[in-house]
Amino acid sequence: MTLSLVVLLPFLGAIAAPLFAQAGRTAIAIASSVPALIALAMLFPHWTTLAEGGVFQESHSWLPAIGISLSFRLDGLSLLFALLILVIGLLIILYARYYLKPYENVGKFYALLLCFKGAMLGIVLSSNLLLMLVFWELTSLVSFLLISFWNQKQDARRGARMALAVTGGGGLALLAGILIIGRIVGSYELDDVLAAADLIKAHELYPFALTLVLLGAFTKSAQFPFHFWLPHAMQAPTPVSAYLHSATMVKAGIFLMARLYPVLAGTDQWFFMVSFTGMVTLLIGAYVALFKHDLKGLLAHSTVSHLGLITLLFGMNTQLAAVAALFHVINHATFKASLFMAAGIIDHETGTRDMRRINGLWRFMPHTATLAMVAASSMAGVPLLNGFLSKEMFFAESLSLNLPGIWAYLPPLVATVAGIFAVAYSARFIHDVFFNGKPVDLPIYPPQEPPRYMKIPVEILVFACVMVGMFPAISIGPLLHAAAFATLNGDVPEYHLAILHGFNLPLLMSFLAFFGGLLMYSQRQRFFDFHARFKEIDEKAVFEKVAMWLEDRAAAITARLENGSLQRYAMLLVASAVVVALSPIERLGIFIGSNGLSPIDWPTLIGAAVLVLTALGTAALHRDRFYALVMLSVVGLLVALTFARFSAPDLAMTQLSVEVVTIVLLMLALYYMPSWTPIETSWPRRLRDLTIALTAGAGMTIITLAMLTQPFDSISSYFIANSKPGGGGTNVVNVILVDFRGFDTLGEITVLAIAALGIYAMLKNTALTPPPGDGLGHPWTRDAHPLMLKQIARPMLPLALMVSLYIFLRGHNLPGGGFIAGLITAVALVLQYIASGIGWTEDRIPMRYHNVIGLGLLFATIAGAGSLAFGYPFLTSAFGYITWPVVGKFEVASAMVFDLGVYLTVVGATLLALVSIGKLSPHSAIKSTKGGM
Amino acid sequence: MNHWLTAPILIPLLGGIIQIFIGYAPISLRRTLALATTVLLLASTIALLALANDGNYRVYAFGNWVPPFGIVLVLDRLAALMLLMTAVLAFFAHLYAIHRADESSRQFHALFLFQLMGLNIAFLTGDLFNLFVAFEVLLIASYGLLMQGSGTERTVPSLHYVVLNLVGSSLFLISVGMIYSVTGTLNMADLAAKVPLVSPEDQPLLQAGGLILLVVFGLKAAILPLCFWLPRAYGNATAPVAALFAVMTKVGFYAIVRVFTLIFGPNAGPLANLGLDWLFVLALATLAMGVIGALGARNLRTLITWQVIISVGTLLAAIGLGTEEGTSAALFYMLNTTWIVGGLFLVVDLVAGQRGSAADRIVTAPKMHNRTFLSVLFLLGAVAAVGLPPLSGFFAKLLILQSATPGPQMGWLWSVLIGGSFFTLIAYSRAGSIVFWRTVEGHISKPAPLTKPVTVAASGLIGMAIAIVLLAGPISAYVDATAAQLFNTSEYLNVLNIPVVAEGL
Amino acid sequence: MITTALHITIAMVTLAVLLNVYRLIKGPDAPDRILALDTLYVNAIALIILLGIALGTRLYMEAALLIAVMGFVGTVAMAKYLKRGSVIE
Amino acid sequence: MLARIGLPQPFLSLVLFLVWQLLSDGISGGSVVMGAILAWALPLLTRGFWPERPAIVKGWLLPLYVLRVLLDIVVASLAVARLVLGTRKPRPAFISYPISLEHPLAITMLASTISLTPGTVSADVSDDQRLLLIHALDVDDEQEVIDAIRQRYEKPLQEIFQ
Amino acid sequence: MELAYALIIGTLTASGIYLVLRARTFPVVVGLTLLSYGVNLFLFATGRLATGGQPIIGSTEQYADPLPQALVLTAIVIGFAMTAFVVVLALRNQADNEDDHVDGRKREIHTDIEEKEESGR
Amino acid sequence: MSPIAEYLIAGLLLIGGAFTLIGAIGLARMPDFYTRLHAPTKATTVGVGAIMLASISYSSYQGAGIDTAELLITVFLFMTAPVSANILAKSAMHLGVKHMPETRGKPWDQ
Ligand code: NA
Ligand code: NA
Repeated sequence: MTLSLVVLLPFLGAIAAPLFAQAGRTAIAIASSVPALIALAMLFPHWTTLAEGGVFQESHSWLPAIGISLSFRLDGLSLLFALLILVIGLLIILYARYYLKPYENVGKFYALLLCFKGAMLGIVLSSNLLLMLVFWELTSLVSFLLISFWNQKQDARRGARMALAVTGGGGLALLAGILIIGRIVGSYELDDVLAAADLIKAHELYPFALTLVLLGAFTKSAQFPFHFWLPHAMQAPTPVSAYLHSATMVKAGIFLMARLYPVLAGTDQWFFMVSFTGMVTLLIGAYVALFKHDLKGLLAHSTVSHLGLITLLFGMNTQLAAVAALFHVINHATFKASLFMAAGIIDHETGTRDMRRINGLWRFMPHTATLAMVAASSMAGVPLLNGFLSKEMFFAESLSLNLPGIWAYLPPLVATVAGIFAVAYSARFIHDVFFNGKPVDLPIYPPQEPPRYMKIPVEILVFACVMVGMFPAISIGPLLHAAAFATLNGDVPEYHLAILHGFNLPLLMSFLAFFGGLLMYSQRQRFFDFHARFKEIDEKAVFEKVAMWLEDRAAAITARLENGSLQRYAMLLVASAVVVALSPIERLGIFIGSNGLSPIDWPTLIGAAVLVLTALGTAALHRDRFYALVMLSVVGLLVALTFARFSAPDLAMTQLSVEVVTIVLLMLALYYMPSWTPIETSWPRRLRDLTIALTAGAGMTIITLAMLTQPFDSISSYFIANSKPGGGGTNVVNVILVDFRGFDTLGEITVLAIAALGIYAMLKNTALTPPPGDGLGHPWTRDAHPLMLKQIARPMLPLALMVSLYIFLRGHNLPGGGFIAGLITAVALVLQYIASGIGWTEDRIPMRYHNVIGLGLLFATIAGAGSLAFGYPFLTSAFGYITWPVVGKFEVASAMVFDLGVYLTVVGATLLALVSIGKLSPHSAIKSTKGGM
Repeated sequence: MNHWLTAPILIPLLGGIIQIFIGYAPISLRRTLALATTVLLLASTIALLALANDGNYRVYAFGNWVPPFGIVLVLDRLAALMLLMTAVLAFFAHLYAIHRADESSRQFHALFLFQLMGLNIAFLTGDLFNLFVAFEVLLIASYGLLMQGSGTERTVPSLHYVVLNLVGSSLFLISVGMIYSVTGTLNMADLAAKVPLVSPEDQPLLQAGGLILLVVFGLKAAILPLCFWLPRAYGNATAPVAALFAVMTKVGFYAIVRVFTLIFGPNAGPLANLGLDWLFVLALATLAMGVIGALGARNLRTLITWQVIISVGTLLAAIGLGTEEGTSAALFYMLNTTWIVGGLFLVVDLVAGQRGSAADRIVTAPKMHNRTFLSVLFLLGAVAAVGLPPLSGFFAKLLILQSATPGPQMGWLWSVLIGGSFFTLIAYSRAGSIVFWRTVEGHISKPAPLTKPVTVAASGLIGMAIAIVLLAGPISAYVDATAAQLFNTSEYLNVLNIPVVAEGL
Repeated sequence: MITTALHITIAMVTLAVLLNVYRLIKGPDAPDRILALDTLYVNAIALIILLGIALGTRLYMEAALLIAVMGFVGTVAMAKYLKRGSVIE
Repeated sequence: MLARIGLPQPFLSLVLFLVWQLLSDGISGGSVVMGAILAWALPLLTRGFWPERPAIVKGWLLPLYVLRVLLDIVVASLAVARLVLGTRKPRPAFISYPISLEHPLAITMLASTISLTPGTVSADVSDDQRLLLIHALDVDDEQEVIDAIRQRYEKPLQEIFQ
Repeated sequence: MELAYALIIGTLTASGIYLVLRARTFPVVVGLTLLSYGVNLFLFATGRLATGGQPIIGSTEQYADPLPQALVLTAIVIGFAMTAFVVVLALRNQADNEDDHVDGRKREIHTDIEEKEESGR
Repeated sequence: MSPIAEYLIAGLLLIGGAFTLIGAIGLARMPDFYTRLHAPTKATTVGVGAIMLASISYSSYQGAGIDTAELLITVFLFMTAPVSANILAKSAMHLGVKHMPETRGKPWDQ
């Protein structure tokens, strides 16, 4: 419980802290300190056990399916990092209290800071690799928000985005690496992974796992070539920089290398990848730091360099080097945090960070200057300060690397050169800021010492630098030992922490570095001139450019593919279907099944020929739209005849009615459209379309031929056998529609109803101007309703209603039914509209079509639900026979009510759709007062 | 027979019918009744999920006809999951709609409810042709919903959507015809029983039918190269409609899972795992396309529409692995992505309402009034969508990554999925930081107010990212059981043996 | 004998259909095409009746009735379109 | 009078009753009852579509007229057949026929009759319903056609429609 | 018989698809109609071809497969609803873009004209 | 079935077929739209009428009782054919469809 609480507390604090924002900066700072104080209090009792190499574990199961558990582990290594996080975190909170302006969003600041702290603690305390990754990515996210705290500044936004891209992206690589390790080990628990170290290193996936994990570590720790994000993250408020870039965020990558050191290190691959990367980073960071005029920029690049140093140490693959690395982690955290804070104070008090303007501050703020100079000296590796000790160890290790031949000189050489640069930039930090003449044009003049309490964190840290530097064994010895013990899995080498190890080669290197650095600084102008010859690369601008380029490329590719052309999309769809069906059809070939072909009679043949001819004609002559419609009508008629020819009277009737309504519909639309279709597609494109169309047609022909000649057996015999006894009707098709598959029909009429409603809604506020004539120079005529048509149309209505009823009633037993009856009624009414106009007709129709549709659906649903009352499923039909005097015996079936629903829906939907279009016409200005709509 | 199985269909149907009748009633009445319907639906789907969780198949035979002759509904874990997911999404989308979106036409609520009816039929039906009908119901309603709202910009995308789906419907019928012409049946269980026994001469027909069916479902799911209609169609729909449509591609996904595990699944004899190898490759390509689209997006809405395509690619890639683990992971991911994408559509709409003429374009604009609230919602949604910890998307992606077994497939899946996450991360961070942070002084004078319904709706859906994490254990157990049930197809065949009601009350 | 007469009649009507199609394609004006279509409808009625006689069933009678109704409405709508543009106004 | 008991269009009702018998499978008790119900209900239902008073006065004369027309159709069809199959060119004419009928339905019936009887087609009715445009297929003398129509068809119609 | 029938379906499919791939709404709608005719005939034929086998109990000895007939009936109705919708959508397109191009080309065409006018001046 | 009935039915069928064909020939052969308009409106109507009669006789001789749906169809055709002709002629006049130069009189303006 303890460990999970340590991790949880900062998050709880993050929720609570903003509540104190109203009470002022002091209140919220105090509130924000509580989690860390509690955590320290909780960890302290375990110190003795941990110092002896003990380990605390705590585990709660979470998602076993994923392999993720809430496992935490406290050992020397995690303790070391946890202390850095907590202690420096506390100092930062205190520091930020004075750094932030009262009008700034302190609630958000402290909440984010606490979130970040929690995430960092999560990383170092997790004992499950996936859980660690969760916190790892969380630090990326929160740092994104922290870096962009001043998000009105473009540089802050860009710096934050870049940091997120690099570290978040690295986290994704780490995820893959962890997944591979998990797959090799079969568990993500750290204990299991540590125990399986040999297995992992021997596994064929080890190179992948190593590379991916290192990608994660290097990006987070700003190793070359991913180092560029770090200096730009300096856009953050200084407390953030001080925290993230000294003790926490960037150290997460180092922590990862330490944590997995027993598992991944010790191989040649590790050696080359890690040490080489560290070496390059060390040099580049040190070199660039010297030339930065921005105070924080100098510190940032120096951070990069020191991170490279630590990485190089880990890469050396020796236990002593690893100890040195851990030692430097501590030392760097202390002197760098204090330097950042000092830089923040200077920034705060002068209003600038440009070292070309900041000069001679010694006279204005001697106290701060003293602190900064001590910390900078530690950074330079001056004896009696902690930086010197770990640097000595580093020099020693660089000498002890047994590289073959001339390569053996490389590590010490690199170390010395880097040392020279480090001394030079440290010297610059001291001399250029606190001495070097008078300030130039400071925004705030004269600078003053900061508030008393703002300096306390710096004092504490500088005090730590001195203490460790002078009494290393007492001050830091046990903690370092515990950390080394945990990192090396108990295999700690002999080492001594002392101020001096005598006059040896490493000391010589230190002297070389020290005086070389001072010399270099004194000759700085030459170096600056030399450096000025190279164009400085602004990584942020490059990154931004690359991102923009990517986005532009992506947009261009998208625009090319998603070009808004229906022709393209439809072609892709049809072509896809053709392509997938190609191979089975090819396998099929022209296949005549075992039933063989049956003979054809002449009328059918001629009918087929006419059908083929008119279908092709419709396509070939489609540019003359009216002509195409006439052709289409013939096709529709012949399709109906085909249904009749092959024993489907119901289908023939349905097809006929639907076809006429469709033609009317198309003509209603054609009124508002051009009569001719222009040729717009180039001939190769038309050829392509033709090829696709013909291929599809050929495919369908082959498939149909094979299908029709193959024997087959279906479930239909059941329908034929049960239609009359079970469904009460002799028209099997109708019984299927209203009974066996009544649910399909319910869906079908719903579709019809929705279509009509949608059409109505779509046309509600549409204004369309029809062309004045038919496109061939004929203006439309005046008289809309010729006499003969009007006179003949009227008696047709009652007649058609009667026929509808007839068709409806017989549908259950003979061809017909609600759908066809509905269409007849609808067509009869449409005829009234055509013959006499909308206004005239609607005044005579008693009901809104919406309600007719609603009634239709309601009837169908109620008919279906009736059976529920009797314990039968929805749509179970019931029927019986009634005998009345005179009338005789007749059938009553619940399916009839269902069919009535179908009838009403069809009538309502068809008319609503057609009349909605008709009402677009400017001539229908005489709108009805009631009825219809 | 448990009549509750029909509830997810009959509730929206009756609610929709009522809406037809009361089209001219005061809008408050229409809203109340419509929302009540959706709430009722949500309740019924929760009940059904509880029911399905025992792992048994429940069958409802319409008209009391024994399968395979009548149409049956089959409730299993997968169906229940789809129902609940849809109902939750629908509830929030509907809640959002009653703010203002439903004022554009009197048919809005009817269309919305019929849309739900169609979706629910699709999830429940055990009949291939009835699946077609369900598709048509949900499509026609979606056509109507797409055209809701004022302005002319949505006409062309809708036209494309409709025409493509009409061609798709034709293809569906062709494939159903091919399958029926060989097997002589339409019931899915019956098909599963008959497909393995098909004679060699008939196999090409069946294979062609199955593959064309895959194209049809691929169109609904918006898989490459059939995905290009989606961004503009969704991008121009009103926000609640776009949010609801987050589930539309999942219908295609569902149909693929159902049909291509049950009928053309591992036990389909010579046609086993039909099209699976195609599916995997195309899914990864879809995913990549989605990422490219998201990266190139010039406004937030477009970004989210490409996120829909990314989701589709991810889902189908996991299905394309053809393993139980992959399917389970996909289902987990589906919950996350559906709700989050739906929520993001709503959030983006709220953002657009506060930025004046800049709307949702990724450009500098005046500062929003409710910037903090909206940016937090967007951040949460983006994190969940990209798949970063600690929100649901991360665990979903983790499951998918883990479900691959070492080999080239794993290499491809991991590279594309992880690489895709990286680039979407860039896209979201850039879009979000510009829209929320790159502001000019002053506010626009009349921002769209953040009323309670829209706030609750948007935060509710985005909040699912947290809810899923909190419930990750039970959810993961449920989807595991669902995948296991799916892959044990022989159990499904028992659907054919259920007795009908012998005697009524 | 009826069978022979039936076959001859079917042949004659089929031939009539072909002639209708000829006029439909030939045109030259839109009214010609509608006229051809109208005639085609009427001939289709004849064909359906003949089919019923040939098959010995009366199940297609309603289909024939429907062709008559639908053919008329179709013709009227088309002719009105040519003249007036808007079919329903 | 009939209108008061719900038969606004008695002639229509009669026709409907007969049509139902035609449609039904032979005449039976059921078909008579149903036919009666429909003959009563449908005209009521569609009452709005018949704003004018009943047009046909002497309905009993109608069958006679129909019979005459049928006969004419059969006889004259042969003439058209000859023309169609022969080689002689037709001699067509547009003829304006002055109508003396007043009721629109009567005019419609006359125009229909003209169209059904071979050799003539009613091409148009003038807006004031005074003139009928007839296209004749093969005529020597337009006046002859006009007189024939007047005698054979318009006179009887005038009687029916008084 | 089967060959003729198969050719009918092939022709309808090919004509329909060719028209669906055109650039104007009207031919596309006509194409969809043709395509659905082809599809309906195909679906109908899955029950194989029968002469004089109307599935009306008692009317004949051998019944044609009634199930595809019922399916086609449903398909026809749904197809009708869809056609109606797409026709109206085409009208909306015409109204909104003053053009019946499937991609709603109004603006492009207008700017073309404007550009020409400007260069003419 | 009695031979007379057979002759009658066969005769009706042949007459019907012949008139239908003649109507179609007229439609194909006649020189202008207005003359073509004559052929189908009557010849075809008569032809179909005859076939209907044949069908009625045939089915009643088959002993199925008198079923008269055909009569309804015929009546319907007779009612509608003139209207179709009328409205077609009107549209032709409106479009100024060419007529034979020999035609006396003039079509009306529409
Ligand atoms: Na300086
Ligand atoms: Na036009």
